[in-house]
Amino acid sequence: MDLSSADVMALWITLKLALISTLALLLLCAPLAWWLAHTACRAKVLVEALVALPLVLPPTVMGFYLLVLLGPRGVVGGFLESVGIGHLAFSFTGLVIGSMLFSLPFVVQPLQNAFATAGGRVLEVAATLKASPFDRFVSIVLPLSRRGFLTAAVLSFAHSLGEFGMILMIGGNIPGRTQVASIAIYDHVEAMDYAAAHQLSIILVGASFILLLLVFALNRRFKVVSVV
Amino acid sequence: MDLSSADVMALWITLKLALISTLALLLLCAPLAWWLAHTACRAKVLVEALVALPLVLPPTVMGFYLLVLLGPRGVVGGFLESVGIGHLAFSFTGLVIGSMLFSLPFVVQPLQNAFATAGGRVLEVAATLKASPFDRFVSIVLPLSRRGFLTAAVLSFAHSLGEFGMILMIGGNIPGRTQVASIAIYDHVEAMDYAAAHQLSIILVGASFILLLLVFALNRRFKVVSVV
Amino acid sequence: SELRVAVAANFLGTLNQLAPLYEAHSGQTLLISSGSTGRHYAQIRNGAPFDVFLSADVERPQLLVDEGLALADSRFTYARGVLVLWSDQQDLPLQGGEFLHSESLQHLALVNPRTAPYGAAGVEVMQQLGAYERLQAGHIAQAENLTQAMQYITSGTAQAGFLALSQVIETDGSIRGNTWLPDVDSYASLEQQAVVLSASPQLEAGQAFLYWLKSDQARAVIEAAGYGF
Amino acid sequence: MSLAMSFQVNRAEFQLQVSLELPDQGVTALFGRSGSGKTTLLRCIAGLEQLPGGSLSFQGQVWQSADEFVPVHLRPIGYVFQEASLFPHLTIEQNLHYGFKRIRAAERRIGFDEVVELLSLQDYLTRYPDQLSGGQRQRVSIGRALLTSPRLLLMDEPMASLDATSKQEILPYLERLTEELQLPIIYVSHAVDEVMRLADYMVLLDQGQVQAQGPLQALLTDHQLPFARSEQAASLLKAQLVDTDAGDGLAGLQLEQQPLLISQTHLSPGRLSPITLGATVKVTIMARDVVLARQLPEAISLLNALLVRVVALDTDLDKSQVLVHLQLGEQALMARISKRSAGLLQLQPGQQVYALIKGVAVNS
Amino acid sequence: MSLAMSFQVNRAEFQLQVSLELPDQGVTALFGRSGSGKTTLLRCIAGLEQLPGGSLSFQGQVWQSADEFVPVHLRPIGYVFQEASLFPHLTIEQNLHYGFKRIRAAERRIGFDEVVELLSLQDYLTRYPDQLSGGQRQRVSIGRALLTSPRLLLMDEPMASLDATSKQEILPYLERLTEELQLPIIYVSHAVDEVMRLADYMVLLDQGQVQAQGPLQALLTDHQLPFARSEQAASLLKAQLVDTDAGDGLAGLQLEQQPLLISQTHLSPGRLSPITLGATVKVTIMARDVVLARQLPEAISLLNALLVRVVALDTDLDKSQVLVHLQLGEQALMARISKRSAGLLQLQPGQQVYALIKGVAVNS
Ligand SMILES: Nc1ncnc2c1ncn2[C@@H]1O[C@H](COP(=O)(O)OP(=O)(O)OP(=O)(O)O)[C@@H](O)[C@H]1O
Ligand SMILES: Nc1ncnc2c1ncn2[C@@H]1O[C@H](COP(=O)(O)OP(=O)(O)OP(=O)(O)O)[C@@H](O)[C@H]1O
Ligand code: MOO
Ligand SMILES: [Mg+2]
Ligand SMILES: [Mg+2]
Repeated sequence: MDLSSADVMALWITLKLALISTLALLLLCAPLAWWLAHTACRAKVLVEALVALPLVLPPTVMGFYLLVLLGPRGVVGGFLESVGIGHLAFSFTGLVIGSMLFSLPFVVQPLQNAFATAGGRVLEVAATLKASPFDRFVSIVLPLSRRGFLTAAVLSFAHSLGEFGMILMIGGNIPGRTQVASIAIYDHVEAMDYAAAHQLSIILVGASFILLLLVFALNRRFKVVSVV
Repeated sequence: MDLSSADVMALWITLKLALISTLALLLLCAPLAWWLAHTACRAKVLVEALVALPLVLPPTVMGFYLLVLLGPRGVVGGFLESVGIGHLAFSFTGLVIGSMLFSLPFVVQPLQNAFATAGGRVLEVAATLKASPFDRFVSIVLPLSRRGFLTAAVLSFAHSLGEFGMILMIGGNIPGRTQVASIAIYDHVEAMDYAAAHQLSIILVGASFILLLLVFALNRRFKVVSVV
Repeated sequence: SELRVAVAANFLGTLNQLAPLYEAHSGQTLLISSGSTGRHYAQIRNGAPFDVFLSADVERPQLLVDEGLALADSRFTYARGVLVLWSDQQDLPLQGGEFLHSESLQHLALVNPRTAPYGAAGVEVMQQLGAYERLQAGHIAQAENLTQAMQYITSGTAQAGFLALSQVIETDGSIRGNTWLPDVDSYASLEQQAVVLSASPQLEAGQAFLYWLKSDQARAVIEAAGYGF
Repeated sequence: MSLAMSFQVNRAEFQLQVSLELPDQGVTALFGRSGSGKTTLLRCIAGLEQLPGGSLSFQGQVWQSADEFVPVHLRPIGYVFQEASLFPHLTIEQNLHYGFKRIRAAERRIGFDEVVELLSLQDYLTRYPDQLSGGQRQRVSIGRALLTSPRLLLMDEPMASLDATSKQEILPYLERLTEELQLPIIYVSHAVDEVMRLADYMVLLDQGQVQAQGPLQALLTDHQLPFARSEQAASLLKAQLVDTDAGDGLAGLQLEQQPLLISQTHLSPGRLSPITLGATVKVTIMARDVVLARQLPEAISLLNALLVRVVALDTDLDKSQVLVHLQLGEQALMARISKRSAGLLQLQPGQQVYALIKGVAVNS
Repeated sequence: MSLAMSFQVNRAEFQLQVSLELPDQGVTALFGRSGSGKTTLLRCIAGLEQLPGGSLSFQGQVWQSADEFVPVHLRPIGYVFQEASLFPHLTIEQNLHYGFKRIRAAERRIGFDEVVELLSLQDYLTRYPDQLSGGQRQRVSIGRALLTSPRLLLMDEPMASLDATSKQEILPYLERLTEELQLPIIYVSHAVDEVMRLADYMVLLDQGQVQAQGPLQALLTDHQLPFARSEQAASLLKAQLVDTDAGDGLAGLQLEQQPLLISQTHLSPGRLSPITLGATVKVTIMARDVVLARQLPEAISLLNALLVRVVALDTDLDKSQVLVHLQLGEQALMARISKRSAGLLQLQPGQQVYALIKGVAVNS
């Protein structure tokens, strides 16, 4: 195998992007999902619908709107530029934001479902056993929601690997900076270098498959639990 | 609003595609998810990893491989052609298959999670109350898995609306037949007809938002249940 | 130092051949971002960090110049595309566009004429042959770019399609498959223009690269790749 | 005898190995310490544990054998689980209806309204399970099982969280069901009084093995078994009803040719029709309620005095007590008295003594 | 008296309205029919129902008032839930450890190994909750609550699915805890014998209202309340230990200047140190175990005879029975005898009679 250094770089950026955005999403969405799972607030329905919306538009179009927003002339990008941080388009940070926005529903929904069933009596028991709310979340809710987190992580991670429409738009396909593996494959195909495209595809799919296998196999070793 | 007739047609095809593939996925994946949720078979891990794979490759690349497979020269398409059914590329059926494949993980994983928690004691109780296995599934598992089905349906539906990379490849973007709204919007953006792009985006997003709102609001009216 | 080049997808393969030559010539490496011209245009308007833009058409570079985003005097035609009707099935009667009237034509691959000049050119040719009316009703598979159009054909799903000569020409100059080259005057010129972007911090380097593209060394490569001027 | 079974269950640190033939009528009590395998056995009978090597037939029908296994939902059983396990997504009414509507109308032998009323569930029908108290949930789960009109009822500690009054309302109904519908019940309970009241037959499990089985009467008085040795020791006797109204709210029985007075209210609680004259009545006499005397005392509030013969003295119960096995005609009676009294009375096997029993201590 | 509370809970068809001051030592029994609000009250005390208008203070500390609410996890309580509710994802050992490790070592007054041994959980430590029997799960949940070394223990029918032997092992331990650690317990139970054995104080709930409250002794003999009228009616008396070994495994008590013999094994089951001479002993005498006689019978297996005075006769219990209220020095004793006997004995208020009690019927 003789991967070009650009391809290696692209794989590395892809991995970094998928890991960072998945972790950030899990952290950020857990409180949101918890709120959605337990609130009686009427606005909940609105938020639930909003969360699913990023999926509805074609990625490139979503990417286009994001680009307009995060770029130097956009509301967000312009503001950041004016305070000296710099706009977010064509940067890795911009990629992470785009990727997170796009994977939002894959994380919020499974977590919300898991939290909805992991609550109840056992949480009350834990409180009587001196566990503070945060402690309860960590010691009871998290382990009982393991499958939800797994699903959220797998969907978000895999989607971050494969998605390229939006990333292409706000990242700009800059080798070494924002060119991810999916775009590199696409480029090889465009350049009719099918051999390179197949090779990179196989590496991406193969590595993902092994990673997923490991994750699911590890999950199997945990106790399958249903709250009786 | 003066949508072109092509756009109206595209919206209609999009809706049909999303509905049909979501329904078909829910029906087909329920048994698979059930098996995954309850089997002790070691191959389970393999299947779980495989199910997540369609997400890993860029949609256009996946679409290309699928096109090769389902087209007249492909193994599947060729076989279907030889038995007189005709190959599947550039047909609505092909779109449905592609869309389903691509949304597979969004349906299997939430259902599997729901089934894993909806089983247990209550199913045994139902059996002693004369419910056959199928009856138990319908009267106990389905209602207790409602949230899982909702998530599966919402993610799959929304994703079918927005995805276009794969659909383009295996559908051929034939106006009136396989041209969906997401491709139409993309075309407007590429053609710099931003007004038309905005209009169609707003319609797609607005309609989806209202639909999602309705779905979530309806869901709220059900009893929230955790198996105590 | 690196020169950041945004290039139309159809020219990516050619540019990949040119890059090492230019590096040898100037010591400068090219950082190549390929993609659709429409997308590049949108990105450049929103702050994309490119120095040079090799477009697939005349319109976008002109627009960028008009908007002050590109240097007016840098704009020039670096290549002129050649349209082919192509199939990998040798037995199809492509010559003279005969096959376009055939009842056995199920699907014809074409890039989206609204967004891609090759698509518009293909439509022109079909109209002149009086075949467009019939084909438009469900026989045209629209790809978003030339590569996808070719994939439609190579997968056997579309029997033939309008492509760029650059896609089917071999390195030795021979043409792969079954080809018909419509008269270049029968469709609007497929000029592809390049500009230096005004936001670039290295305007001279950009201009130097575009200047090099006009050199015989570069032109030989571009011509061998199936483009005219 | 036609509930025949043989099961073997192997768990990490527990083996159930049971081979039994149980009567297919009346109530069979399943007794045993926590963890002895009672629930496991019930699950086997219900078909919830599908394990090789087991066999089960009920009234001539094979439910499980080497090559047959009738699935749970096709067995005409009712099962009251140890935890109420109501369907959380259904209202109480829907929970109760769940099994009821899955039975053909022609096969319904137990009416919906009847069950609802008996279990006092009228007020909760529209609620969801999480809006009920523990005891209320348990009542629903009893009702739900009954409403499938089963031909065999399996009950796993069905009354554990019910108060005495609720029990007093439900137990007679169960008694009536066994009798009127010929519905056999296998009943797991830790409450000896419940078992003594309801059961005709008993199986004693210990660490997954059948330690003893037989008619309740025989097991309760068997001094190899823990019952006779416990403070709850009791004798079960059969007597004939000879006088439905002997005055003062009493009824007269004839027990082995000797008169026995019991309270009329104990005679037929919950029964639809009163017991007719001459019928056989089951009488439970707790060993600790029997006082022994060498001669008939006078002016004492002990209504019944039965002349009995001492059979044996069990002295190794406890430092201070003895269990005296007595013969009353053909039947056996036990008295649990202090060692001191036994000494004072100089009790000897073969000796004739009076067994004094408080009228109120007689249970039927 | 320093567990003071006042709560009001409004549910669809149920109101709890309670204002109580309970002792902060010993065992307080919470008694009442299914659905009377026992669990709801315990939840209020634990802080699991956060409702306006309530107030609660324990040993001078305010846990709930108009402007204060100590959250559940900061209250030094232990709560045994009506359903075992173990953490399904933790092993038994981890379940037990859950609360234990959240307590500072210096505050641990109850040891891990001690609890494991007492509840016989050694063999299950590595198992998961779904691999235990119902009774085993309940024992774990008792242990889990104890291991937080609470200063107030709330127990909701903790023994409902335990067999008599297990109960006999656990009850004395609870008794010991209340005494040695000064740990007050609020104990919900339907089992009268458990309550009589454990409780010092009793609250009787009826449809969300306190129907009665007071020392157990007073409530058990109050003929306005259902206890005295039930078959479980019992009197609670205080006596002094005067002879730890009176021969034949008996111990001698002095009850209002009269001798009373009880079995030594009843004297201090489970207590670490035997009761010392002269100590006060709590004695439960069930009304149905008391026989009345006008003169002392001879050659009879009734060990104890107490001279008592008839106070009143309750005749409206039942067609055939009467409850005789007796005075024994300063204390009250009840006898449940047949109407027939009462007539034969011509019992009258003021009359002196002998209350004959079987030695074995005395519980301490
Ligand atoms: N969420 C709820 N909504 C409406 N009513 C409820 C709810 N929870 C409990 N109740 C009612 O409140 C009353 C008191 O319930 P509680 O659980 O306190 O009873 P309990 O005395 O513990 O009974 P048990 O002995 O059966 O456990 C019951 O009548 C019950 O039906
Ligand atoms: N899944 C399991 N894995 C291993 N051991 C188990 C499992 N389920 C039950 N056991 C063990 O099997 C034995 C019998 O359990 P079972 O539930 O039949 O007891 P039981 O007699 O019903 O007790 P209880 O009166 O406490 O309900 C127990 O010792 C228990 O620990
Ligand atoms: O969903 Mo995409 O735009 O085909 O990556
Ligand atoms: Mg059990
Ligand atoms: Mg309760």
